[in-house]
Amino acid sequence: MSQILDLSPIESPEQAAVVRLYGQPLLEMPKDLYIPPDALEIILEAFEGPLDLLLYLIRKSNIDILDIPMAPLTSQYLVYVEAMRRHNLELAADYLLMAAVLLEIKSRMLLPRPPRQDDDEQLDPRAELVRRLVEYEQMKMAGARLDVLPRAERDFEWVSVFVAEKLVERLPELNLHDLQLAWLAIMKKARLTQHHRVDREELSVREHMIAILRKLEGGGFVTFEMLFEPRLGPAGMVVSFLAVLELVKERLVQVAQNEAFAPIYVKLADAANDA
Amino acid sequence: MLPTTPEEYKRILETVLLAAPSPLTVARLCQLFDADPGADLVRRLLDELRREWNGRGVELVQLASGWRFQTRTEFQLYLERLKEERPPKYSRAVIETLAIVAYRQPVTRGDIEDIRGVAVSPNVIKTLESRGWIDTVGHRDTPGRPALFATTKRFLDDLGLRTLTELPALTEIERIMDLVDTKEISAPDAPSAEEDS
Amino acid sequence: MLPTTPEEYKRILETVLLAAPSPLTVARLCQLFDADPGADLVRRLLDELRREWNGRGVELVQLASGWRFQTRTEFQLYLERLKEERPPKYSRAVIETLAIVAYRQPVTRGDIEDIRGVAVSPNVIKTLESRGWIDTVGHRDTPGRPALFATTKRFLDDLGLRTLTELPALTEIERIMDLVDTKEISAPDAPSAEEDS
Repeated sequence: MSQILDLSPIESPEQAAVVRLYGQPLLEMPKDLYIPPDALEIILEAFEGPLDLLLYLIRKSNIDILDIPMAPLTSQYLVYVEAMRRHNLELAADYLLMAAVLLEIKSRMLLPRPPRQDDDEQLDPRAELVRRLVEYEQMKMAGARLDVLPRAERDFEWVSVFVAEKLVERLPELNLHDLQLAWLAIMKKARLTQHHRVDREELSVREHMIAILRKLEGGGFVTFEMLFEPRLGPAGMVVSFLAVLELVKERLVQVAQNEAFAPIYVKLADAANDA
Repeated sequence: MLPTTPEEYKRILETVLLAAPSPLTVARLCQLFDADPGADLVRRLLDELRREWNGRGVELVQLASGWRFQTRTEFQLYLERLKEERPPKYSRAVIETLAIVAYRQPVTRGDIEDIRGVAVSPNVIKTLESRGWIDTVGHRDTPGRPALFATTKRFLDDLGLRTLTELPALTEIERIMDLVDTKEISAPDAPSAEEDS
Repeated sequence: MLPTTPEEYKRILETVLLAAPSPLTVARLCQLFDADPGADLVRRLLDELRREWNGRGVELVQLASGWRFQTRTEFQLYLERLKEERPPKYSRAVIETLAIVAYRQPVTRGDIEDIRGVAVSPNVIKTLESRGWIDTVGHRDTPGRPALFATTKRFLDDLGLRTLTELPALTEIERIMDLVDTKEISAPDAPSAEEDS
């Protein structure tokens, strides 16, 4: 690889400086950095900022980032910045600020190191710049690695097949717990006036009451025996009988018998009025 | 990864159809490939694919606008559970009325009003009737011959009950309520530490 | 149509995952069923499903926010031909900003600018926010109370990662950082130069 950045101290006063920037003479445009005027804008866009430009210069020249030769790096950088300025490109303040930082470090490097004083003075003037360069490069490379990870919508697609739906109205849901709570609330209110006792026994009577009412639904007479289903067993028969008694008591059915031992007929109480 | 065998063509068609946001015509599917395999081949492969997906929760269907994968309606129940929105809820009046019909049936609207202590809007009854949870089983032989409401088989089915006797028993809870009341009465000076439990 | 066999459970899981618009957690998948089959069973069935889909154009993957079906990258060539528009190509500024948020989170815009050495355009932040990859997780208690940015689960999902620890490692460059530190400390004229790392 060709030596892109000349690292030897280049200060021959005979040579006329091509560029003078902030009082620093720049002797020549480094060949590799010659920028065709019309390409400058594109190049400017190619760099993400002064740190990126510096990293480019360092990496191109195989410089050890831990031992940056400040003088040549600074002049390379200034050539670039000056070229941008000459072409009247609006220079980002960040680039100018970095130029000042580089020049400052360079001048501090030229000063003889003072004997041991406080820690700050002992630090290599380049340390902070190196830290920033390394951290930026780290993030730049991390970004590049993130960018090549398979990514949704670019490298693969999510699968989401069409959901076929029957057009059914979404009906409210109800669970037993809701019903129980509602009933409890009612009971609590009602207990002030009367005491409801609902247990399984009563519910089963009520269930039979409803079954009998449904059998009588037509309004006509049904024989008493028809109301009982032997398959329910003796207990079921008793409950059915209690249900009929309850229905009579609540005046929901009418029971009729024309004479002793004649068939007993049952019909809905309200049907009587229609007949 | 250019397809050569029918299997490879099918793999591509399947993948594209699974990921496509809308139905794809055979013509469009032909354009996927560098070398047009021809509509006939694509159609044959689609038919094969459709058969391969038989019996699964997702099916390949041909619509007016092309082919697409879609879920079978039998799986709608599970897909609905994915949706964020909660199902609508019945008002308290509806639930209480249903509870009264369930536990005290057969009851008239008057009975319900007596127990709830407030008038029952006809809408409440209509809601429960149109849901198929209550219906009229007769009329009470009193002035006005009010309708008697009872719960239906559908009500039991929808709540996963076989008989009314499987409704939650309330005796135990009533006993607890008795205890609470007793405590409230017997310890009037006790600081009410446990307010809203 | 209640599931009884493992095959039936798998069929439901597969259907729901194929149709879901976003990844689903095991807990969410458990809730699909009337009787919770338990996370262990669901996880085992998901593993089986994943194996069953091996070798096809679509794969079942586990991401930060759950399980999801996605197409294999080898098939993107065909899927691209279906697309109306190109997927967005992000600028280096966007990618570098994303990397800084991902590896250094939570960070303020000022932190990002310090690391990149240039001003961060509001559009860069907006691009990442609208893609759902970063969002504000708080504010730093300094003048101006700048917003603190962090990456989202969506970011991990979209990059096929389960946790932030699966991000590409920074090891190589970290070694250089170590060198910087070591050199500073071991240098005889620079005692105790412990910078903020």
